Amino acid sequence: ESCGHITISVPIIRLGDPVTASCTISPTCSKLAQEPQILWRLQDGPNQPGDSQRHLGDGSQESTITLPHVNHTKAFLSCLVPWANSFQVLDQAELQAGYPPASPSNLSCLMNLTTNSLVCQWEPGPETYLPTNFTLKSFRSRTDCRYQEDSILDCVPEDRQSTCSIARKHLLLYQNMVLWVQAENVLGTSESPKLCLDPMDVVKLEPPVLQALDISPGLVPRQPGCLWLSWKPWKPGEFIEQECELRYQPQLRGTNWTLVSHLPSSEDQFKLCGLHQAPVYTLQIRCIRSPLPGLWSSWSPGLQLRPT
Amino acid sequence: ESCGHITISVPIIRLGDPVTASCTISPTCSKLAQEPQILWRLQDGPNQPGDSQRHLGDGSQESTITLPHVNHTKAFLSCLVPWANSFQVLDQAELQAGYPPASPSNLSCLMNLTTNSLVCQWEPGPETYLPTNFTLKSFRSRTDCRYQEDSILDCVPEDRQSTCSIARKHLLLYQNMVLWVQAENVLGTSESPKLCLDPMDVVKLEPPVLQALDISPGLVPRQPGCLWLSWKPWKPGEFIEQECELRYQPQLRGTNWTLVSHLPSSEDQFKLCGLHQAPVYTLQIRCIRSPLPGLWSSWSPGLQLRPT
Amino acid sequence: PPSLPWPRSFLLKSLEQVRKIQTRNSELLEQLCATYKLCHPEELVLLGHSLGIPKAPLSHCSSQALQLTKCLHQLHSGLFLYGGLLQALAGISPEVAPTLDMLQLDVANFATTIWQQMETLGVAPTAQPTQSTLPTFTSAFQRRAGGVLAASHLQSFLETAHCALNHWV
Repeated sequence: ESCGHITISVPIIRLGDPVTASCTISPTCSKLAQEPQILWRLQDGPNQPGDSQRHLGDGSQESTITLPHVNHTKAFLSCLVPWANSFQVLDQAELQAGYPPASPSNLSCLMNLTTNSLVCQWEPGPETYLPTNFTLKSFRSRTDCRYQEDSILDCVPEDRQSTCSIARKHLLLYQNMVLWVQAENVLGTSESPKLCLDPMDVVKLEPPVLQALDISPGLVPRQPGCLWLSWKPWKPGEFIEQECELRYQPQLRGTNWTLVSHLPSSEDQFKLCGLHQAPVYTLQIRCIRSPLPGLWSSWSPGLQLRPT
Repeated sequence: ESCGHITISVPIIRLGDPVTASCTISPTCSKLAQEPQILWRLQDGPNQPGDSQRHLGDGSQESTITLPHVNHTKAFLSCLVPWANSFQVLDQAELQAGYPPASPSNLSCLMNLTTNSLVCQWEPGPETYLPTNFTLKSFRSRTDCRYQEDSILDCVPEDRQSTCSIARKHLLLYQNMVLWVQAENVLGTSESPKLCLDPMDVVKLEPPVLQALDISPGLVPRQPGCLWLSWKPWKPGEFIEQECELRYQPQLRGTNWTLVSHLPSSEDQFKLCGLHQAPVYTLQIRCIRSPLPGLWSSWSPGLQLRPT
Repeated sequence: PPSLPWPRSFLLKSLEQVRKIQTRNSELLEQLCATYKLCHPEELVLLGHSLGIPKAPLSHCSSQALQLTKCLHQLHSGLFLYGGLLQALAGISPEVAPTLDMLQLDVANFATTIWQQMETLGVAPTAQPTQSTLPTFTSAFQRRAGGVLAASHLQSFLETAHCALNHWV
């Protein structure tokens, strides 16, 4: 039977809150002086007496201490007694402090057509200093997200990541689903606002590959200030009807982009005229699912060309 | 019940060997002409008749073909019959060809003190073209490796890797163990020669970190053509008694290394003299477990210094 | 053009799903050809009869004789049938399995889109259809040949569906 035993009101508390602990020395603790003065030590701080020490009916001694503001996220509280010309640690308790999780924010998702998974990410919120589990929860809702149908397997992110991928087999494409993030630790639980989306409406499209067409002069009369281009849609997104826009800019300081909108997603021969002959032009293209809802792809890498 | 069925003498054979197959057309195959000519097709090659076709007692037809030298490592052999103005594939068999595994060679092992595992590697031998499993086998042998004591868990390498790591918990350090590699596929099994070693005799040591000492002139009279150095052993190998050697070379074309042997593995102040003052010297150090058996560490990265 | 029988977003989504399945399905056919040299479905007709590989009708979806509700029912039943057929091909081979899994999911999701549209129009059958008996494959070859036949039947089914839906966009 050990000599001393610490009990703590709440082992894990909110940072800055008070905590009360008591240390009881059992009478059977033969080696000790009759009524030893029980001392406390937080981490490797000074030994300090408790707020009060009293005699319990069964002959044991109990000291109680209240730490007004715990500001260590993790600390050890030891109970000691003087012994010979030193001290003896009789018991030690672990104190943890932190915050309940704030609501995760900025939840956004993209459908990745290469891995065929819905990848969501979020802001976890301020540090809680406590082990906190984040879970991406979702359920299917075929109508406008008001009614929950079968829920989907919880998506648990890799350690400390604020992103999670829902595999294709858990997705019902072309139907709405509701997603949110739940954060949980010892001190509480919180949830992000809910997202309602059809995975196919948040497809991450890649831009087409823009290519210069070398039109042999014989075939087509050489018009000055023109360029011939072609592009093909990004293969994995080929089945998606898209609309594209082209922008071009002479490589001169201070010039702006000129935009050509409502272009098809595939073009074998596109003639672009009205360009100055001298400078090299930078051209880029991007596409968006249309007429169905979608997200713009990024701009394609710049293509440098000199007009005829 | 399907109309045709192929049987093959041996579905997996040695590359270049012959193989015989027969295709039997059951009489119940109503849609076929009475005695259709049975044809064969290897991969997407031409349709060719068998070597012989005969009538079986139960009314079925059987064609037999022998491919003298199979030189596809993987091929499909189809059995067809003419039908309408085309052909019908009635059955298809998969042919595989390759080689039995040669004996793995150049088995060598190093004890990694950071991961605390014995890492072995080997040459797998020529391509077999067949799924071939390599296993690193080992057993403990406290004497001189002649008697097998308790065998150690087989070490199965990651896919297609010719290396395997035996975890610390399976190792009895400072005792001999026997290791070898077994290769196995459908056509045969082979083993590498056996290695007998104590993991601690094959520790992969890292060299010490060589540092220049800036000896303030006041303390020690500045002798021309001298350098002051210090080095400390590599932390994870600190417990190992080592002997080191230093080499240095002026950065001039065509000069050789000068070697200083039998140095301790830790040196706070080492004076190296007899150097020409002009050029910058490159210095390197390496160590070996000594007097116990061991392997030389690699040379430390070159330290460029100009003598006093 | 004639007034739309179905909401435009349903038509556009369905067309996109048809194209998605067609792309995936031709990938499956290409893989079966490249891996097993089974490149000509017409050479497997006899085997198809003996295995009992069905073809799903789309007679009510032709532009000449379009009957909306019956067309939706045929679309859904056909997708349900081919979904079951693709399921029966499970374990066909490691090379083809990923494409087959994705194809099955795309077909099932398209069937849900059709079913939900029938519900919205109030013409959905009272209960989901039950799978008719599917062929059993007794050899790896039969499973691969069954895959080629099922995929080629699905391809022509999708072709007809695409024409019908495209007619209204």
